[in-house]
Amino acid sequence: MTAPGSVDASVVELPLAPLETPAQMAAVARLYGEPLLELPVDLYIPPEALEVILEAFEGPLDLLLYLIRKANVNILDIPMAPLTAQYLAYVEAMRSHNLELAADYLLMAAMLLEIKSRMLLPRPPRVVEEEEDPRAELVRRLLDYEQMKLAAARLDAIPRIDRDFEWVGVFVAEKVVERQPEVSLHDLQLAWLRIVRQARLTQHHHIRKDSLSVREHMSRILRRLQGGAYVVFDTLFDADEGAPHLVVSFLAVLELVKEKLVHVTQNTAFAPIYVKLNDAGTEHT
Amino acid sequence: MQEPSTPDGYKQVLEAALLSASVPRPVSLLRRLFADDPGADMVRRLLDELREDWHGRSVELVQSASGWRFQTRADMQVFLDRLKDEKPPRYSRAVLETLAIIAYRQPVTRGDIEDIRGVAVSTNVIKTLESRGWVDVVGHRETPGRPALLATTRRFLDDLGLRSLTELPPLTEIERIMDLVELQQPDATPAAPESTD
Amino acid sequence: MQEPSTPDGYKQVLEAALLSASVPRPVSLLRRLFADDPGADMVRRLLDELREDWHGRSVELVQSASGWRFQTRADMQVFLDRLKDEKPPRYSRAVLETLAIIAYRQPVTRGDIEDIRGVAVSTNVIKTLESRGWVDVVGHRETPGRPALLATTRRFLDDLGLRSLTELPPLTEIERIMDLVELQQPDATPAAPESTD
Repeated sequence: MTAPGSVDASVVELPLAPLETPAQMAAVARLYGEPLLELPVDLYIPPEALEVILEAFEGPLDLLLYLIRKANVNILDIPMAPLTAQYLAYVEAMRSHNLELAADYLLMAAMLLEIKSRMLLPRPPRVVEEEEDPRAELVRRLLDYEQMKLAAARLDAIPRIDRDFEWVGVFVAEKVVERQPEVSLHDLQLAWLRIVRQARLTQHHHIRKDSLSVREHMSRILRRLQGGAYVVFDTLFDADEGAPHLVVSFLAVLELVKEKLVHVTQNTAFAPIYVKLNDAGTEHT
Repeated sequence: MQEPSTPDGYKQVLEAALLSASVPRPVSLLRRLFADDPGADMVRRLLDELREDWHGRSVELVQSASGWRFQTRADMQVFLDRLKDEKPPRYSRAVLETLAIIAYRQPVTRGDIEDIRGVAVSTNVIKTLESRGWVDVVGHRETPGRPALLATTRRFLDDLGLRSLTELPPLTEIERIMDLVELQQPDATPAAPESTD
Repeated sequence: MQEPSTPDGYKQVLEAALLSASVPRPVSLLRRLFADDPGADMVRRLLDELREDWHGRSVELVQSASGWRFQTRADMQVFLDRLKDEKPPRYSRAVLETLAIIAYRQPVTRGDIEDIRGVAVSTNVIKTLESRGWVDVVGHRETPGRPALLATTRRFLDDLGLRSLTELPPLTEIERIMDLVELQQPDATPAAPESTD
């Protein structure tokens, strides 16, 4: 579509930026302690500075973008000849200083030369409309790369953990308690159910239906008697709990006596009645 | 942000530093937060104020030997525990049956339990229930060997939400259910998978 | 402590759960804090209120991909950095550009990244991103060599405080410009005087 008018562009005045150190690396490029702001026009680049240049650019696309943006030319209509010349000047400078040149840079040099030569070729008018601009692919890659380059900078600007903020995580005060199994009444019911059924199936063992409250009071009285001391009989009963409780408590004492678990003594008639554990004397043997 | 100039400004920085750490931070370290060291006494005073500010909140500022830290209030644990994945452990069938026998037939000896269950009861089963605080020894039966008499405790009632043992499901009721179950499926114990002892 | 009965009670429990977590917590998990599930909408409303309550404090409540969490306010970092022995890593342009390409173009192969950047991508660059937990392999492209397909992780979003990839900064409009390349008129390129025809 476009035929370059400047066949001799490589020798005419360059509309592009002079060969110089990128502004963004001005701060890092220091030569013998002096900030290196501009490369000499005669292209003498101290090897140390050249290394910095190489490091400052992320590759040939980055270098090309820099050259284009610096020259402030329209990226959609890149003047290929001066751009190629400038790019080659960089590459040549690198080579002449025996810097190991990444293959990517050389590949790009070849590509630029190829595009430039294609643009010099006259094309038959008929195919002009279908013919793509030889620079199109390069422009697409440059823009694609530039888009990601900008995205990377924005991504880096997003506040992120450790650099810009920290997560809050205070100590959890917890008693080191082992998690205990939970037991419901239902569990107990089912357990008993199994026991009874098992008993019926095996030995027809008759399980007595004890009065619960008597048994409960038996445990309660036994607990009261812990330690083996004599306890006054009356104190085993709490009148405030009502008559049924008194009766049950009394039954519990009788049951305990029957099972020889407690010993009941009374020195004389109407003297205080004492109750004590039957095993007090041998409690800890 | 510029260096703090007011007590509130200082406290805000201290708060951020303490909230973002789960380990205690000593005053000596916290002083380094500020370009102009306010001194140990000042930092301590600010921390005391901060502790007051947070008093009664969901997390509290506490001081220990190794420094200051925020920690969740103890009564938050019950809620935080719910976020833990682990399934609650379950007692084995042996433990549950032994517990049921002790609960319904107390006071009983280990021998009684074995008679009823028809199998030996391992010491571990009893120990499990004792260390849970649900069962203890309330006496000894005056028979050869003087076996310990086991009964359930107050804690057992509390943990199961009972006011007294009389609130246990009555045995007759259980047996009625059992009969129903047996009528339907002789082997069904639906909610209690058989687990080994 | 008994179950909360007021909004403030609920918020206190949520606050404790979030202040003590060093990871984001989703609403679905936070609902489990309460014996009676208040429902997702209610929890979200309480979280919004809590965020308001904390506005302007030293730490703030934020929502990212995996859920809600408290984090220190960005302007506190200058102070917190003073307590750190090592500074967080600064990433090279190679790492950042690779990350950007993976984030915006995922899933991509290493070859795709090299095509866009125009240079070889060193293994270290990928490894840096993988070990940070920001990038991982999500599959393989069915082409010769079956190259790994890379994508960003949920952790990447969390670490940057993003709820989803749609919250990434928008890309500079490039497709429109690309269209212009196709439609370009011969005389519509004022900045390039040597282009004729």
